[in-house]
Amino acid sequence: MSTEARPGAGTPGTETMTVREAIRAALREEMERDDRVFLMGEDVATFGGVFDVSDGLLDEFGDERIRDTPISEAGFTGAGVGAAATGSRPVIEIMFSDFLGVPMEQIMNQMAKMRYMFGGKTDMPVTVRTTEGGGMGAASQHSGTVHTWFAHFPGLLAVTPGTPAAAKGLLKSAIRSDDPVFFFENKMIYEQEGDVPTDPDFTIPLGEAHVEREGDDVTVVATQRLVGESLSAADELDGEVSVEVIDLRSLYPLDTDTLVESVEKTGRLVVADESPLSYGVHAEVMARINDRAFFSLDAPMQRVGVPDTHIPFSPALEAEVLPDADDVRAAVENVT
Amino acid sequence: MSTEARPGAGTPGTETMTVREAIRAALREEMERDDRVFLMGEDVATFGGVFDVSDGLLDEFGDERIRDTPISEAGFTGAGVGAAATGSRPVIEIMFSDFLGVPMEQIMNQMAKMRYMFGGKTDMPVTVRTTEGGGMGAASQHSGTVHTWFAHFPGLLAVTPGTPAAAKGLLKSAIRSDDPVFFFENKMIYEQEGDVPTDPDFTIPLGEAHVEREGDDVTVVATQRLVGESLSAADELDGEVSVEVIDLRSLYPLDTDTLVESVEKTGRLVVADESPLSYGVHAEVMARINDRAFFSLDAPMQRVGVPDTHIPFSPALEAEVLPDADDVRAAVENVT
Amino acid sequence: MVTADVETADGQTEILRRMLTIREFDSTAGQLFADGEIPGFVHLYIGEEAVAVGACAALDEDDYITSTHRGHGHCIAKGLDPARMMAELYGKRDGYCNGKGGSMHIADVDAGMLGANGIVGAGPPLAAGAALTAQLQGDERVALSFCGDGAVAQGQVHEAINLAATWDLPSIFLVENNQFGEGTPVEKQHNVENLSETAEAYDIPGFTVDGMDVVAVYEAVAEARKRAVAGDGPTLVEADTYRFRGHFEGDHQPYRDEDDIEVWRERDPIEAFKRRLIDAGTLTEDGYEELKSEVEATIREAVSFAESADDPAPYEAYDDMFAASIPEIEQFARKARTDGGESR
Amino acid sequence: MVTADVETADGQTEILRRMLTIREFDSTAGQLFADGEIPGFVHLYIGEEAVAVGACAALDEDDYITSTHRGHGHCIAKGLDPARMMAELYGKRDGYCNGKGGSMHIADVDAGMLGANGIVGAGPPLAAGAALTAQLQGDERVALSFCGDGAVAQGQVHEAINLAATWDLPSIFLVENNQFGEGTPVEKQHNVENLSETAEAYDIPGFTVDGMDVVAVYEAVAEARKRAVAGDGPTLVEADTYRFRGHFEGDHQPYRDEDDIEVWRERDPIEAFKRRLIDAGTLTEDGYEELKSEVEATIREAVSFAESADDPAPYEAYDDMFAASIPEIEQFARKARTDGGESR
Ligand SMILES: Cc1ncc(C[n+]2csc(CCOP(=O)(O)OP(=O)(O)O)c2C)c(N)n1
Ligand SMILES: Cc1ncc(C[n+]2csc(CCOP(=O)(O)OP(=O)(O)O)c2C)c(N)n1
Ligand SMILES: [Mg+2]
Ligand SMILES: [Mg+2]
Repeated sequence: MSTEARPGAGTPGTETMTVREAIRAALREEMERDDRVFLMGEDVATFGGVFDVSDGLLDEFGDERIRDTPISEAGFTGAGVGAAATGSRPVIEIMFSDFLGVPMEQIMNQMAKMRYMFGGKTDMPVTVRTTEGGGMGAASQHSGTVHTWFAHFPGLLAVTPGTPAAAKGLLKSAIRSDDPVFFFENKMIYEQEGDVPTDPDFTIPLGEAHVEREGDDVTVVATQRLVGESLSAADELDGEVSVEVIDLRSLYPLDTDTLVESVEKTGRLVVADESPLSYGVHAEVMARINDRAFFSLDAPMQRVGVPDTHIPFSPALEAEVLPDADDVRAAVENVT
Repeated sequence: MSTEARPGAGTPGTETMTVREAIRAALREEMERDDRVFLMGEDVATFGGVFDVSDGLLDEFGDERIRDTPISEAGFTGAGVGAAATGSRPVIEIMFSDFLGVPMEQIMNQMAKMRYMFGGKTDMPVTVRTTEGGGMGAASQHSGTVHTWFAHFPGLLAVTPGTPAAAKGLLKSAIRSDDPVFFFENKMIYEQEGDVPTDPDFTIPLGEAHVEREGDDVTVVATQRLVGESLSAADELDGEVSVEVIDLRSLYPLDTDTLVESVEKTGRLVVADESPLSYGVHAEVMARINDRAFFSLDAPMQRVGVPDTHIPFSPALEAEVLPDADDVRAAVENVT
Repeated sequence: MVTADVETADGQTEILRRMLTIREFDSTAGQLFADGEIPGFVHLYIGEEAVAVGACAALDEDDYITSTHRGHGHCIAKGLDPARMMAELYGKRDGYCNGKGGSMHIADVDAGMLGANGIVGAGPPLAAGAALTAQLQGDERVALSFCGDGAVAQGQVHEAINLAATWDLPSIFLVENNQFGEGTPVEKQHNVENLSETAEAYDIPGFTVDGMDVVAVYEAVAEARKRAVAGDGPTLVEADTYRFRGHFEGDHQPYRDEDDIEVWRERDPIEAFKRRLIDAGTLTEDGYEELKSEVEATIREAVSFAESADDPAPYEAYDDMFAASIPEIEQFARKARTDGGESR
Repeated sequence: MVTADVETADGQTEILRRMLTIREFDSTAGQLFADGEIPGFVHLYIGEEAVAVGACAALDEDDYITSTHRGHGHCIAKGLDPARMMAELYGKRDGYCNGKGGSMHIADVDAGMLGANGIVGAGPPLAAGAALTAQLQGDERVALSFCGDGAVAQGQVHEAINLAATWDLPSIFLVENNQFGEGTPVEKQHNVENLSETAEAYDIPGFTVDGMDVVAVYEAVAEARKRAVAGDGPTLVEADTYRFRGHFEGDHQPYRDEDDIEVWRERDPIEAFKRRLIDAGTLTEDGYEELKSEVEATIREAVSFAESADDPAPYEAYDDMFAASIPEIEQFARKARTDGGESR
């Protein structure tokens, strides 16, 4: 049990925790379980991470396994790859996903390709944690949502949890995986609470979407912050339209089966994700439905995302480009 | 007229040239036209570029404007951004697109964002040329097709010519543009010949697709090498199926109008692009058709690309994962 | 020509004024942030004023600088208007970036200020590029890049300096060693005693100067500028300094305590320069107080300018993505212009 | 324990054998490439044999190395089997990477060879990571990273050395200065006289040694290894050498002429070491010829092994993307397995 435990709201074997606490609990449990696991990144130790995610872990695990790095994302990400190829199981924190440009070479040509190029002669058990999303006035270089890149690039797995349970279960799976997994944390939902299983063997398989709310008329497939926004939109529409909300959870592999099953029922699809719209996650979800449920579709599929801009600083502008429950609702109304 | 000029095959005001020659001619003409234009990259000068694209330009323009750089893609790409912000018009060569991971930070956070973050207070007239594609046994770190990343990322324009004329016209537009443009050269078509207008004012607008062959039954939207492969497939199918082949040319902005018009006629779409399939260019083209021509579609849209692997070295394996005319043909047959 | 000559009385006053302006601007910004008036992140320059001011005073007005996330000091030192800076911090339309950038992206390209920058280490390559433009155009401009001690660990800083050294670009790399990168002390980021030793890897001159002494910084940069203009390439100047505030406002600073800061407060760069001028008889206590009042008034006006300025309209979010008109963005802009925006 | 002791007769023979094996392997590979037997790119190590062999001889068998695009020499020096290497160059299933990697990606992780690498500068961070594993596990392994003179301009090389220096990682950075990066001479890539001066930026020991002298390289690496194992952190060793062939096979070399090469051919590392052993009475001309014949036979066998090995089946293209089974890929693998593959 995490130190922040509160009894779960009614569900036995769970406790209520925030997304932040869920991530911290996953890190703690996996580090306790396997001493090859370590965390490294900028200010993850003494500072506890700029979003306090790893706060306290330095005291529990010491500075060999909770490591502050120089500001060298390419260097320490590459070191993570080299460490993973030689038997360690690093968790790398990249403070903001916008900084992923710095270590991109190591990610695309080493981390993602090493197993394949070597004909399978190495595992690559590395997890990359990073933060995404706008909403706190952090401006264009600290607010991006770049996960489509990592979903697209061969050789990487990518997950985007929308709830505390998903955050904990997916991070534990990521750390146990022998493949590189990108774990994208939306920074606006760290405080969001939910019930999370306490069993240290609880994990969520990579590649499974989850129906958060059942409905009959429209399927909304959402990620991260937009899972909660979509649930709010569904609540608002309750009585008028019956909305099924799915937390996509994994971008790659993508759980096409669950999506197809839902669209076969509803005949309508909205995809809500904070990526820029063009060439974003939305299009791939739509393409999968086109491939497997084309004849079930009753209307054009809809997408909700950032309209191909960067995230501007001013709150007046930021609110304009960031998708929220109203946008999901408008999209649902568009197809019904 | 370029030094390699041969009279155009029948079309007045054109000459026959290869894609390589077309690119070289565009560079030469734009450097002659505007002395703020310069080319920099690894071994572009003395060596003439590893694919000989800039061969001879050092002698014509001197080593200030045709500049060999140290092996520092982040450094010289960043220098290109700084130079562009201060009145120069750099053309940057990144030898293989797989190396774009090295300067990615400068691309995503500086080149792409500077104009926006600064409230429009600077132009960003920089062109990035790079090579893509498998087919020469260059293995996974020298064969990738990564253009979807740049089509997706806000603030960048991206083009993928499939013919010599498109190569010349688009590169000239890219260099004249005040926005950053990525120019993706498929390395297997450098020797491909075609007729190219000689008029130094000939350009092709960024954001226009081009119907290379008209047809009634199926629309094939293709890029780069797959334009030629799709034309071959269309030839083979002639008599059986009437195939319209479109060279997409620009990934961003995307010429949705031309695509919609075609699909409204044919009711069927195949997208052929050498990107890995999941979250690739294909999905966005399909999404645009879903948005604007959903009710014209008679069958699920099809995609032809690389099946989510890296490009393996062995010719036996490489042929398996690389899409070609046969794959386009199979996809066309799938929907007819 | 230098923008403020440390040898003349006018220059000295100007230098003092700039340092005071930074101090006052940032103290005010810190307060406003605490009050919830300013969104996002704010990184203050308090304690480090001598670095930006000493460096920019020794530059020509036409020279370029690149800055960092901690950019307010560089902006003011380069002559930017505190009112438009403050308006930018407020996210207002009259800010330097029309509200799109905020504290971390204030820029004035025409004034040679190529932007604060949220990416640690991104400035040096940009400065190399500005210097390349100068070299290609054959003019006498120089580009100076500010970066932190932490940034020196970044690969792109290395690449930029190597490029500049190899091409003899008219450039200056100024490392502001304020002893920390966020909460990590410089010794945990580097193995060298002085970061100026880095210069050895490029065979360029490298100096460590007292970054609490505005004259020392000025002189080092003036020398470096001479070399740059003469075609002798870049210089690396490390300025030893200290930040008196947290990394960003709101930082609870588990990595140091008050006593550590106190030691450096005693070397306050403004106090030191004021003392020096008073001792030399160039400044009186009264003169100083007057200057301080002027500066306070300037910043008060900056705040009222910022407060009363307009927020940008939602549809302005779609401006400035590209020089060209792009249909993908135009469709949203059109909609926002007609329906007033916010929900699409 | 060193893998070949330069002080003993056996060790000397082994060192000579490895250098000859590299020479013969690469001469043969060059010929086979010209004959169209080998696809893709081939970068030969001819002329530089003393660097890889001297370095790897001084390492323990369990130590790690990372390599470059010019990796054949490193592989052979680290004890890899020329037959499986050649099979990999041919793209055959029995190659080290089952035909997936080719010349630029030969690896044998179990043998501590963490891969040739097509990305200039990518090896040093990987070596830092292998050294980090060794440090965390408290064993006595060391990681040595080979990289070229050109690679020293890459940011990630800087980041890796800085990281290793700051964390005292048991690592060695060996810069093979063969005077060129592709067609660009080292002076156009760097401003320093010797690349070992780079070490100053990290306050680690840096040496330039004669890379045509296998003993000099051996001794420098043996010293560096001692420091690494003692917890004293990394060493930078620059080995001055020269490549006798083009950058890659097919390079028409507009950037130099035969005379330039001739000067260095006179310092042929194999000739030099042979001379030394003969002069010391440890080797006879006959003994040398015998060794050479053995090596030639080894490479002839390697070629026949490669020629007669099987091509991978098309469906094998879908193996090894992930440890887990991924539906996106499985669907294609299934299809290729049933229809024999190639056209999907
Ligand atoms: C590439 C990148 N990595 C990490 C960060 C997060 N970050 C912002 S400021 C900072 C510390 C910078 O230290 P230094 O360069 O010494 O500048 P200082 O804050 O001390 O002025 C870090 C790690 C960033 N903005 N960009
Ligand atoms: C990141 C990256 N940039 C460019 C290249 C293209 N390239 C391959 S080898 C080479 C020259 C490398 O020079 P050096 O490091 O001295 O090694 P050498 O070839 O001399 O052994 C270049 C530029 C590459 N493979 N990777
Ligand atoms: Mg600092
Ligand atoms: Mg070299």
